[in-house]
Amino acid sequence: MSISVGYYPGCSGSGTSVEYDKSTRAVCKKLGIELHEIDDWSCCGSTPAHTVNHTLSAALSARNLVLAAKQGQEEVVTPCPSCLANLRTASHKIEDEEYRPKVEALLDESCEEAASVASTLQLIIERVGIDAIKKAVVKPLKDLNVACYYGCIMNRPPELMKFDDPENPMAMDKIMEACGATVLPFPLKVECCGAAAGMPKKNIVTELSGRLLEVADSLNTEIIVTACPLCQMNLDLRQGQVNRANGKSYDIPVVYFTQLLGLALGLSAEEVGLSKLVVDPTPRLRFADVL
Amino acid sequence: METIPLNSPDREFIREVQERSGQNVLACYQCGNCTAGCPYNFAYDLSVSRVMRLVQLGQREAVLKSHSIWLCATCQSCTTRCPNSIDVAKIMDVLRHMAREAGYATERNVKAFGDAFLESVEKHGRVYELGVTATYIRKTGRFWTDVDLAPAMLPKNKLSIKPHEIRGKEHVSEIFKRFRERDAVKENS
Amino acid sequence: MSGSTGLLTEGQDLRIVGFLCNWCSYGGADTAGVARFEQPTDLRVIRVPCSGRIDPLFIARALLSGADGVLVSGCHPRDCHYAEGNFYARRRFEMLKQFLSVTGIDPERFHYTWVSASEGQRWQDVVTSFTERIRKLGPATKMAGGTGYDEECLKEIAAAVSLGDQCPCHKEKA
Amino acid sequence: MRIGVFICHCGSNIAATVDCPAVAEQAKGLQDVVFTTDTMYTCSEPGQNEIIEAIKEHKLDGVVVASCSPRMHEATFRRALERAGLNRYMLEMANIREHVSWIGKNKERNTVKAFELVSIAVAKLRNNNPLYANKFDVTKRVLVIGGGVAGIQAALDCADAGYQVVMVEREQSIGGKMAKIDKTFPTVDCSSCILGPKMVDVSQHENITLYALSEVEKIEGYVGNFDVQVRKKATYVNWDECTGCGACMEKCPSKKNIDKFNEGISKCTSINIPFPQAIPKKAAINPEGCLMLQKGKCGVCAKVCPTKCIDFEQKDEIITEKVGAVIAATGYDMFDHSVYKQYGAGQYPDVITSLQYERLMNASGPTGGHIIRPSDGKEPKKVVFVQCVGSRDPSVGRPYCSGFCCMYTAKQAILTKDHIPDSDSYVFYMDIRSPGKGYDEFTRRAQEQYGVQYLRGRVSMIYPKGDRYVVRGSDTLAGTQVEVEADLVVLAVGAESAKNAPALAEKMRISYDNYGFFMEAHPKLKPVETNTAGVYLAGSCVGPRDIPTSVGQGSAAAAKVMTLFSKDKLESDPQVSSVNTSRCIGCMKCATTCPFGAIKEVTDRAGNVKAEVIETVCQGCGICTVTCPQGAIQLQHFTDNQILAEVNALCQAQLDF
Ligand SMILES: Cc1cc2nc3c(=O)[nH]c(=O)nc-3n(C[C@H](O)[C@H](O)[C@H](O)COP(=O)(O)OP(=O)(O)OC[C@H]3O[C@@H](n4cnc5c(N)ncnc54)[C@H](O)[C@@H]3O)c2cc1C
Ligand SMILES: Cc1cc2nc3c(=O)[nH]c(=O)nc-3n(C[C@H](O)[C@H](O)[C@H](O)COP(=O)(O)OP(=O)(O)OC[C@H]3O[C@@H](n4cnc5c(N)ncnc54)[C@H](O)[C@@H]3O)c2cc1C
Ligand code: SF4
Ligand code: SF4
Ligand code: SF4
Ligand code: SF4
Ligand code: SF4
Ligand code: SF4
Ligand code: SF4
Ligand code: SF4
Repeated sequence: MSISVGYYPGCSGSGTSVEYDKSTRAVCKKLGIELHEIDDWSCCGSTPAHTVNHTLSAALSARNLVLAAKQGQEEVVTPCPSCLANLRTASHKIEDEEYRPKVEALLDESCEEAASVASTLQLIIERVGIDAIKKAVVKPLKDLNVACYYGCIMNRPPELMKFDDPENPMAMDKIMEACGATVLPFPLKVECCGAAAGMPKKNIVTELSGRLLEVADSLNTEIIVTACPLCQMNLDLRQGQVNRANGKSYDIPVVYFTQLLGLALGLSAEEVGLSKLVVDPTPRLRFADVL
Repeated sequence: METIPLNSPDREFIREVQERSGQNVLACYQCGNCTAGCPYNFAYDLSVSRVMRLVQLGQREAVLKSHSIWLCATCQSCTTRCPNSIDVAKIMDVLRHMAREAGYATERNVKAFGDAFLESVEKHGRVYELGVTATYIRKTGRFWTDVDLAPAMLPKNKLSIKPHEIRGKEHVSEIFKRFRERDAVKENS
Repeated sequence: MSGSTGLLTEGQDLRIVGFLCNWCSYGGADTAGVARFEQPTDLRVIRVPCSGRIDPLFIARALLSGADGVLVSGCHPRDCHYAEGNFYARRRFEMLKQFLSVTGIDPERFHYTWVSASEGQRWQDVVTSFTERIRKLGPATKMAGGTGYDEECLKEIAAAVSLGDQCPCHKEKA
Repeated sequence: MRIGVFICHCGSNIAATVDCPAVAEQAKGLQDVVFTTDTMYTCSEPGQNEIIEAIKEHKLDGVVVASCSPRMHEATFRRALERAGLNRYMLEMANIREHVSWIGKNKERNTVKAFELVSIAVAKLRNNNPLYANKFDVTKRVLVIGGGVAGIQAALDCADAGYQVVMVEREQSIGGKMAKIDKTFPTVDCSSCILGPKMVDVSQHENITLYALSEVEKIEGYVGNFDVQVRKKATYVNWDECTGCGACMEKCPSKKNIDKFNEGISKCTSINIPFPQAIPKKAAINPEGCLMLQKGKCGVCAKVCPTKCIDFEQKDEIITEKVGAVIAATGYDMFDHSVYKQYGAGQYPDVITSLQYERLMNASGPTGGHIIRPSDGKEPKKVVFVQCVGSRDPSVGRPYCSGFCCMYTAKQAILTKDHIPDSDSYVFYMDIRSPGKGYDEFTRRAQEQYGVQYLRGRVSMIYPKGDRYVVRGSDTLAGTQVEVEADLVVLAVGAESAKNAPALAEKMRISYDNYGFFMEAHPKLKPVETNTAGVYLAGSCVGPRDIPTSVGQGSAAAAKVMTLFSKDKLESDPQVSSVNTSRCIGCMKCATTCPFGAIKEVTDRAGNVKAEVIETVCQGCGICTVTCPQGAIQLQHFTDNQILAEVNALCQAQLDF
């Protein structure tokens, strides 16, 4: 089986979430997915763009979808839910005959040919499939209690994302199960972590991420599994800040699903960028005999 | 508390919100579900269902100067759970656009962060995180509140020191330029 | 003029025929009357028990006999007094629309809709806008010789349309 | 033909904007019209007498009245014709009030229009024929479908009036939801104390035949003469012999069956009597759980049964019954709340439905009336009620209000305090809907006397935290978000139409709404009648109804049946279709389109297939008439010729130039 798609890493992939990018590429390779990075891609505009103007946001995102199409890719995947939301919205808007000209006016080129977009998570679960993953696992994540945290926009709004259940998504749960992990019923799967409020409004992050850590801890979660660079950063990088603000001392590693999946598929710690994480997961992984 | 005068509700405001968001705000029956699920509610001055109500009542000023519309993170909780399938998050977004256009910036830092981010994109084609931070500090006069993160981040090479310039950065910056021109036209007309 | 009456001295009403089901739309028209919702005077109503009783032949015949427009109204889907008469009606009317142009009649002269007994306001809107539409189209051009249509051809069309229920394309939709 | 035309002034209602004398004058020129006049109030006594006298004096054999809507006075004038010795169907009306004088101010145009309406009426009348009603016998037995409180009431009333009743209940026992609930609002009296005796009456009434665990398979025929097929499902127990002793239940080794009567909060044996007060109190085997029926080994019940009534070979049985009327009282079902994933409904053990909570509170329920948490058996101290779950929520396809959940929630909150005095209750509501007698006082009492904390807002999510549940909602009156940590959450799940209600409606040939609830003939004036003669409705099969309304409707439906049965013969409406056998080619297309199954296939003497209309079943819609390729089947009083005559009268004028 060989799957070939365009790839949009997103800005954080070369910054705060290098390990997500790295592990995503490694896992895809392992699963027979060819990722073709869109040449000269630009920022999707992220949250700031759509909070300023929807057409501007659509144009910034659409540039990449048009580029991808020019480079012969009909479909683009991205690991980042925030990029996904922007690219999806743009793709939706340029399908609308009435809206498209507005985007084209900003972009100064035609958007008629544009790639469609999905998340790498969706690609893996729908096109590779759980059975294939199960077969490919060489190092099962036995005795590892994980909580899967999807973040607020991976599946919402459902009309736009059209993927998994908006209230109780299961894609990562299923992948982790296929990898042999014990998946805890994490009730706050889609609650917001504080997202981009980190810099301007730190108290929001410490409050919201604090709740997530508290509930994860109450379930005796050993590792939190995420699919979103912002979630990961808020929970991992800022875990100390969150702890200080809430008077707690949680010490829960927060990893990307591609990192754990990669390990289960036999990739090395180095290949999935484990060392980039702030809360070190290696003791637990060693204990569980994964490393 | 102030008395809201209902003799002359700002119908133009209601119409504009409806048109720009594509949502029927009159469908809101004030169940409060959006407020109930809003993770940012604790930081809001107006709960999101009250924002909806004030829009229904045509209270432009009260809505556009609220802090809530800046703090909303578009997490989609309200949209996903509204019994009347109103895209509330989109309405919040549209209100923020209208607030910007009308010159409100009740949450200066949020606005500054957004602006810094977009400036960076405009300049380099991609976000340059350190650059955003620097601009943000310059705009707000606030020293990086996240200095405590540096010891964790720097050794892991997570913040790149150099911006990622793309070849097509002109193309990107032109998008911004055209956007501003188009906007200027709109303001004049 | 109106040769038959001689009562009207100035201006001419258009000739718009309405077929209304007894239970819903006729009641709706009554409700509009009771509420004194003013309407153009061009429409004359023929009462039938159910929109399912309206043979496309009646409509074709009216239009070919010089009616400027035909307005049909029944109970809202699912609201039919006879359970499903309006579903039959809808299929037949859709078929009829396709056939009308074959006979040289502008299908715009025919309109069907649903109005319930309580919807007086809606009835007023329906009558007003349909009359407007016919006014724009103008009076129908009279068929040559008064009965310039082939009665046989008409029957064939009507039969095909009435049997819409058995026609395969409708089975699919059902 | 000799036709008389009467133009009504209706005081000034018509005359103000229609020149009535001119219309009358002009009508003289219409074919067959021999007499015309205009009168002040045609429907008044002198007005009617004028018609009668004119009929006699001018030997009229048809009358056109141009006045108000026929929906208003057609019956009046038909009676007047009959008094003058004419057939009532020799009347036509022109609606020159609602359709002319009241909607246009231009007198000239109105006058033309009024005249044209008169000429249409005359054209039709020239094609009218006298029609005569047939008389037919009535079978004075009634079928009641559904044995909830509404059906029980209807059955008892009919039976007490001396009529035979056949009751068909889908479940093993009658009683419906009311048998499951604990106490009833607003009086908080014990549900089974007031329902129990009625259920016993049903079982003991000599006029009532009860088929439980049965469903209606087929209904054919028409008012006064329905043929009904009932499927009696196999119970594997010979009910004639079973004494309800329960010995079998004690010994049955298969104990893991979902207890439907207890809404799944407990388990039961494969052979089971659902509850002690069940009517009929007979055991039945659930074939899915029974070891004997599944694996061929066990048979313990057969061994212990003192009356030897177990019969593993039993099969479904079809029974036919003849009845003259049908009362549908199939009630409602509960909305499937598991679509609310954000409430963890169906996932978290201590987030339960209101009906499950009734079973928990009920002294004869699985916990003996002790309110405990399903997860750990502990007594909850904080109970949160969430209203409008699956009601008033367009996003889950349930925009309507379920009507009784506000009230039962208040009741449950009050009872919670009674059961657990040191508990706190919270109710999340959108509005409190309590319009019945003493109802609002009741919900106020919950708040004022019992201290139930009412919070106005919906709940967005429920999630477990430790061994409690965080309920995050809003209080829109306080204007913000609120959170309660609960031990138990009760969802006031809305009502939806009974399972398969649409299929049953189709069997009865009645309409149902978008949600599967049955449709009344008129929502205000015929609330227990349907569009099909002889079929009546009672209780919450029409829409969510509380017990008092359901009972009231049960009696109302019974009264309608008694009215029907008070006559020995019924008169059919002659405005039905009839087949011209010489034209009919027997294609039976008419029969396939008739929504009422009113057309049957017959063979004539020469052996040719022909259609025949069962006059009593035909409702007079005319769908068949349009379908028939031969024009062979014609709806009387609305034949092709009659309607075409109207069309021609209207259009011919123009062609005359
Ligand atoms: C939790 C809860 C608490 C309530 N508390 C109160 C209260 O305190 N006071 C009050 O006034 N109301 C209360 N109600 C409302 C009450 O349940 C209804 O008003 C009442 O049950 C309606 O009676 P019914 O006979 O119309 O329907 P049901 O009780 O639903 O009875 C219908 C019967 O028809 C049977 N049936 C269905 N389909 C078929 C079929 N196709 N063939 C044969 N049989 C069929 C069913 O099995 C059932 O036995 C409560 C409701 C709930 C959910
Ligand atoms: C403003 C308003 C608007 C409404 N709109 C609606 C609506 O849109 N839809 C709806 O469903 N309901 C509506 N209602 C409610 C509706 O009026 C009642 O449901 C309905 O009238 C009740 O009918 P009734 O026969 O029980 O009582 P009533 O209409 O009150 O009739 C009682 C009759 O008994 C007579 N009477 C009283 N005492 C005696 C006596 N001692 N001896 C002899 N005769 C006596 C009275 O004179 C009267 O004629 C409305 C009510 C109001 C006030
Ligand atoms: S959830 Fe929807 S209906 Fe409810 S208050 Fe919010 S916007 Fe209004
Ligand atoms: S989208 Fe905004 S308003 Fe809606 S729930 Fe999320 S943060 Fe609150
Ligand atoms: S018959 Fe009708 S129009 Fe004439 S007086 Fe009576 S109510 Fe009025
Ligand atoms: S089946 Fe036999 S043992 Fe069981 S209740 Fe009936 S009589 Fe008793
Ligand atoms: S035969 Fe079936 S019902 Fe009887 S005791 Fe055994 S398992 Fe129970
Ligand atoms: S009765 Fe009350 S709880 Fe039930 S749907 Fe209506 S408003 Fe909601
Ligand atoms: S459709 Fe006409 S021809 Fe055919 S069976 Fe019926 S009545 Fe006879
Ligand atoms: S008119 Fe025809 S279609 Fe209608 S009920 Fe009678 S027989 Fe059936």
